[in-house]
Amino acid sequence: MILNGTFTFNGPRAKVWELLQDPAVLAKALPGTKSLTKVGENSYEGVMKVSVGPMSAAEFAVNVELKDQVPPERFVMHVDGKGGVGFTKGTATIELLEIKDQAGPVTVMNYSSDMQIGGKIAAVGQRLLESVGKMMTKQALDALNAELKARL
Amino acid sequence: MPAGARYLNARVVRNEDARLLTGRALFVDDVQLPGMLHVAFVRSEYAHGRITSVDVSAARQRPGVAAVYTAEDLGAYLKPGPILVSPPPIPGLVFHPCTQLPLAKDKVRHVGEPIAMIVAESRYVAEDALRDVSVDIDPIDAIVDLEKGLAPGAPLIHEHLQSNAAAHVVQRKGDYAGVRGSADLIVRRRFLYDRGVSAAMENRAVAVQWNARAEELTIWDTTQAPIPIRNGLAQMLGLLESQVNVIAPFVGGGFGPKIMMFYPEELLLPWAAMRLNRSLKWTEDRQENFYATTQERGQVHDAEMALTKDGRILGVHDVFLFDTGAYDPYGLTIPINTQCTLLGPYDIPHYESEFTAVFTNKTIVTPVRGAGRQHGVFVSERLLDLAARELGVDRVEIRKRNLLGPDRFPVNHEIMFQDSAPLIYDSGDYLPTLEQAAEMIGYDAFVRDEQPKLRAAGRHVGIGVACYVEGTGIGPYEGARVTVEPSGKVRCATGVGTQGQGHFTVFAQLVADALGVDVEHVKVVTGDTREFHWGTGTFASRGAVVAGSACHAAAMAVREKILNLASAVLNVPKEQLELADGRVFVAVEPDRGLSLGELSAKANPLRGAVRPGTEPGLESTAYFGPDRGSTASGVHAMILEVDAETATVEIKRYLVVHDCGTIINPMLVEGQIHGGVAHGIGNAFYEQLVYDEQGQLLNASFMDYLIPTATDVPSIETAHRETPSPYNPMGLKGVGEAGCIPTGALFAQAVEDALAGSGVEITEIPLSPNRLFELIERAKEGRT
Amino acid sequence: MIALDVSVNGVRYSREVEPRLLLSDFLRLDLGLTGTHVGCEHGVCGACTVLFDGEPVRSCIMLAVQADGHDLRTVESLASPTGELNPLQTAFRNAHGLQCGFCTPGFLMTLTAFLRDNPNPNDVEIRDALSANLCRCTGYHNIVEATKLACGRTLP
Amino acid sequence: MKPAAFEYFRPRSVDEALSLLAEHDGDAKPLAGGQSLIPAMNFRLATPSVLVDLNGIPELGYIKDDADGLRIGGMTRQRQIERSPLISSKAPLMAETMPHIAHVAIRNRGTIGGSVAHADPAAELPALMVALNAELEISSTQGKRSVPASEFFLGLFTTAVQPGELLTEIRIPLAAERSGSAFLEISRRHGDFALVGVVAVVRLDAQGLCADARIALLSVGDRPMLAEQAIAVLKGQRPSAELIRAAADAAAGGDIDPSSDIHASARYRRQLANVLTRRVLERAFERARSA
Repeated sequence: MILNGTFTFNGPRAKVWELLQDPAVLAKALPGTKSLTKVGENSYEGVMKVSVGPMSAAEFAVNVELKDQVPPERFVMHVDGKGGVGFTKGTATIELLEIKDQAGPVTVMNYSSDMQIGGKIAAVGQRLLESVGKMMTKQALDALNAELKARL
Repeated sequence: MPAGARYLNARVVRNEDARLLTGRALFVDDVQLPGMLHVAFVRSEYAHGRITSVDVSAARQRPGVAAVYTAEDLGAYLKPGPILVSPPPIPGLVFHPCTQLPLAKDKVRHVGEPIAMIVAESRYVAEDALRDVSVDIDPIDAIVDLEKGLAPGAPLIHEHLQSNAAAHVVQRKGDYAGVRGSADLIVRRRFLYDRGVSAAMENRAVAVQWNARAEELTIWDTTQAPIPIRNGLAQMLGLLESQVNVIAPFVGGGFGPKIMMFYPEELLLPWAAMRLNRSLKWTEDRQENFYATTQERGQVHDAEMALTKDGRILGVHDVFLFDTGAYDPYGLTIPINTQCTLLGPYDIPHYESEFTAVFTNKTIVTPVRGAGRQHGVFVSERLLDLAARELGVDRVEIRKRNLLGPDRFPVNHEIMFQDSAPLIYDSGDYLPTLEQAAEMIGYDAFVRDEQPKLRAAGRHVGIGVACYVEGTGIGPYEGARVTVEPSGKVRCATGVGTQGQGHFTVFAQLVADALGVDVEHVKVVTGDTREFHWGTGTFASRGAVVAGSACHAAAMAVREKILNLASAVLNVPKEQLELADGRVFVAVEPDRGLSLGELSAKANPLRGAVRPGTEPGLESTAYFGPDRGSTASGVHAMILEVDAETATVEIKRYLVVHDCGTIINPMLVEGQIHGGVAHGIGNAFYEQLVYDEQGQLLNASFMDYLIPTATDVPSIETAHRETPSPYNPMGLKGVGEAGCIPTGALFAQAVEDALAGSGVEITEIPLSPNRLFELIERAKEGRT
Repeated sequence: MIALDVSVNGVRYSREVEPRLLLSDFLRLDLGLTGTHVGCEHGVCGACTVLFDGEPVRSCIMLAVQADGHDLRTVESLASPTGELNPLQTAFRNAHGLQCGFCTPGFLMTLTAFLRDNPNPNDVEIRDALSANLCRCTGYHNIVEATKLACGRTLP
Repeated sequence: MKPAAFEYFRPRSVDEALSLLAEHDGDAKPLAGGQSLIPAMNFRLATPSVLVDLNGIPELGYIKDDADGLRIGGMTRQRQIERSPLISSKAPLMAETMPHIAHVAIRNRGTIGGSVAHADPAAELPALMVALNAELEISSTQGKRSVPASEFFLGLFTTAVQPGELLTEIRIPLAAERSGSAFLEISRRHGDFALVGVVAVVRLDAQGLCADARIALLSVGDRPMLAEQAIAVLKGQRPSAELIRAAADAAAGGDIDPSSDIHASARYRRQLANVLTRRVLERAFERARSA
């Protein structure tokens, strides 16, 4: 599943970068995260529970690794998740661009992710997968934006 | 058939229906035995990968779980399954046999491959325990696309091989390269045909009872071929064949994937039942069916046809890839069918066909109704349509110009068929069949008058006519035992199981006619190795032809015994006797005779001796083995309308003119055709297994894999023609697969015709509204 | 375990079942009424269709406990006690409306309710009603014919 | 395909059901018709620990009318609505839509409240609620509140119904004079989830101008989509072929956010949305004119 998009944060790029490197923030922002622990310099382990309507069984043990970091411009996130209803594996590339607005600096994020989904969710969840992907992305970005506002 | 046969070619209602209509018929999942345990399988979530660990300890601890087995636990029983059908002796043929272990050991090669077996007190608990098993797999890039699979450096599915090629075969007739240069027109295209599932309404099931006292194993199995399963299992389990009974009771649809596959579940349940000394049952659920039951239809053809300017075919050249899935237990039956069926009813003097079978990380491929034949028909019919358009010749006319005439039979095509015999058409009468179909659909008037009016009104209505020839009724042989019992009722036992074809009726018709009894008084027993254990099974449109001929032969032998004995009892030369209404009597003196029941009692005397050279009872066993298959043929025609805005399609009319030689029961023949057409419509427009790049199947349910319903399949008009086969005494030919063979080609032709002028060209099956929309859009872009 | 008191084909049964037991499994395993078949267990194929208080439902997507206090009819109820086929069953036989017969019980139960509510349906209505059930053998043609036959129309 | 184990309750009243839901605080899942939930449980995609079965609550199954419109109990079966003479006379659009929902055997169990609260973006009833401007009554142990359909659907399978709450009543306003409505969908097979569906209600004023319109689309976003731009195109204008085309273009453009799946690309869905919106509006205006 490929999801690409753009999102605008109302804040400077350095702040946005800082947020994206903070496991506590990521734990809040990634939908359904029950725990996320830093286990290496750029790697995290945790548990995510993805609940979509009645589909309540999707709990995944996840590994997240941040790579190819060029602060504060871009990084690549590798995600590897495994659970009772299947697995997910893939990467998301995140690029940040600062634009000076009259009201102050805004940060434009370009993201492109390619997630491989396997097992039962791939087999019977097709009709909804892209919508779920979009929904989770939106939830994550809204949460990050809210966190940014709180910090500014 | 003796004079006065009243059941041959009669619309006899079925003997088996009463049981099926009242819920009394036994299917495998209905088997319930005391203390029975239930089985579920841990299956791979990955299409390709190395198994690094399998931990079943938690599952073993779960209350209600009786046993958990992995590959490690199978010991010497862990062996790759058998090769089911050896490739025919074609010069230069390369074939790499690779079959599956019952439980994956080091590597998984498709999603759904079984890794561990759980035995528990109920299927509910067994499924609970699936979640307890932890499997670690190190994924390897999956081979999904056939061409990528053959590219240098592609990951190897079977690492002992040099590439992912499973086989390579070239078959030739004449000299295509030599004739190509003299052609006025060469049409060349790439054609695609994608995968589907057989989707029998009944999933597979295996129930096993091990009787330790009698040392006897009874297996109820949803198989199309119980005898080979019995023989194979006996050998693998170290038992005598006579210690193993395999029963295929009522089977809820076969369509190919229930042939003698020696599926992992078929191998493992008997083994575990003996080990645990418990009765076991596994019933596949629908989701498992999408991974664990074999599939078919993925092929890519690069084909060309060379023609003269008046539309005569000089030759065809076809190079294709065949997706065999993760293993190739069924040999090369499918692609060889494709090669042989491409020739159709046409005179194609020069033909060269080359294929490569490719291993992929998808479910194993074995024949599914049609078994590669539709691909050949798709390629040749589409090439003819394209040629007709290029040459400005009518589509029916170009076919007429190329049909083999009735004086050409037997036609030797000089290539090898799937049954290891040369491809020879035994008989056929193609032109009248085509003319009848064109006449029934009103082809000329539609094209001349109606279609222009509809087009002027902005409607996109198209017509299609497609031909095919189908090799059916192959050997090796089948047998039957016919017995007249003292009640006067007749029992007919044969080895070929039934999956809905009507064996209990058509075999009864043949026996009833031979013996002059009522068809309801003939009780047919099939698919039970305790009753009959010589033969192979129900596949390749061979049941009626081969087993039917054996039933007929056995019944005729019993007839002979009846006449001999009655002649002695009545003291009348047997030439003067007749059989009718369950009696044997003097033809000119009908009151003088006796019932077959009475005669049967006399044939089994309580006093006196059985004379030398005779046998007790009115019973005979006979076998029939044809030298080669008989060739059925037919023409399908349809009219459909495309809503070009929404890319949806409505079938307006569909008709079939079919020639399967002598017809035993037209009602049942029509039923086979209707079902085949519906399956073909499914393949053409609804059914497609969608795999992603990593070999994940994205539509493993009936929500997303679309079997056509009653609103998607039209009423189907049928007409019969009968050109008897010289290869069996009654002139029979097979019909089980015919309905689905030309449907894709026909659908493509009619859709293209409906959209004529738009630039849409259909070279792939299945279509869908979404795909058709893309093709329409692409054609628009191409025009601007 | 939960107590369950249900009438099936006119016979009352009292059983204790696990809440998760599917109604289809209850009929087949607990009551031995194996005429109700299971083809998909996600409510699409219709093979498991039974009448629940007279109306067709998919028994594979209902819990057995939900049948408590209700009246069920299965395919086993259609023929007479002496095994004589009812007019719908007879029509299926005469029109060759079944082949492997696995889906047939579901079709019969769907049609039993349909023809009761609509004794003279046209072809479109018949096909609409039948579209709730999947059949892989017949191509539906003869099921449509059987339905017409059952409502007194003659075969072509 | 057997469900995982769960604890099961069968309350006999709404109050009892609400108390059970409150007691199990988020772990309990209400079971209405079960025609989506139980398949998901059979696949073990849904593994609720507690099920509160609403099927033993007779007080939730009713269709009534009063001066403001129709009141339908949350547990009213879809089939009952389809067959109700009251519905055919007072809410013909509902009667027209019901047969498109799956099949009879599913509608015999499926409930209106279950489908609306499930909020599958491809389902017919949520879009119908939006087009009809229904009011949805939500109950909890704290009392009742009413939410208009346009604010009820919050996202994919997400509604204003919070854990512990139940959708207890659906209120459908009476159809206005000189109004017309229509429903159309395209699905792969009869009874399947639609690739795209469109439901529209339009009202003409005395001069024959479009006084009001509500168009909702299904299967083209994360929820039933109200086609606001298309509605704006229509309002105050005289319905004509060109106007309808413009509205359809608007609906298929900015009003929707379709996803791609194995059955239909987002692009194809936009095409269908356009064609169906046009056809639905033609039909609805035609009906309004002859009303």
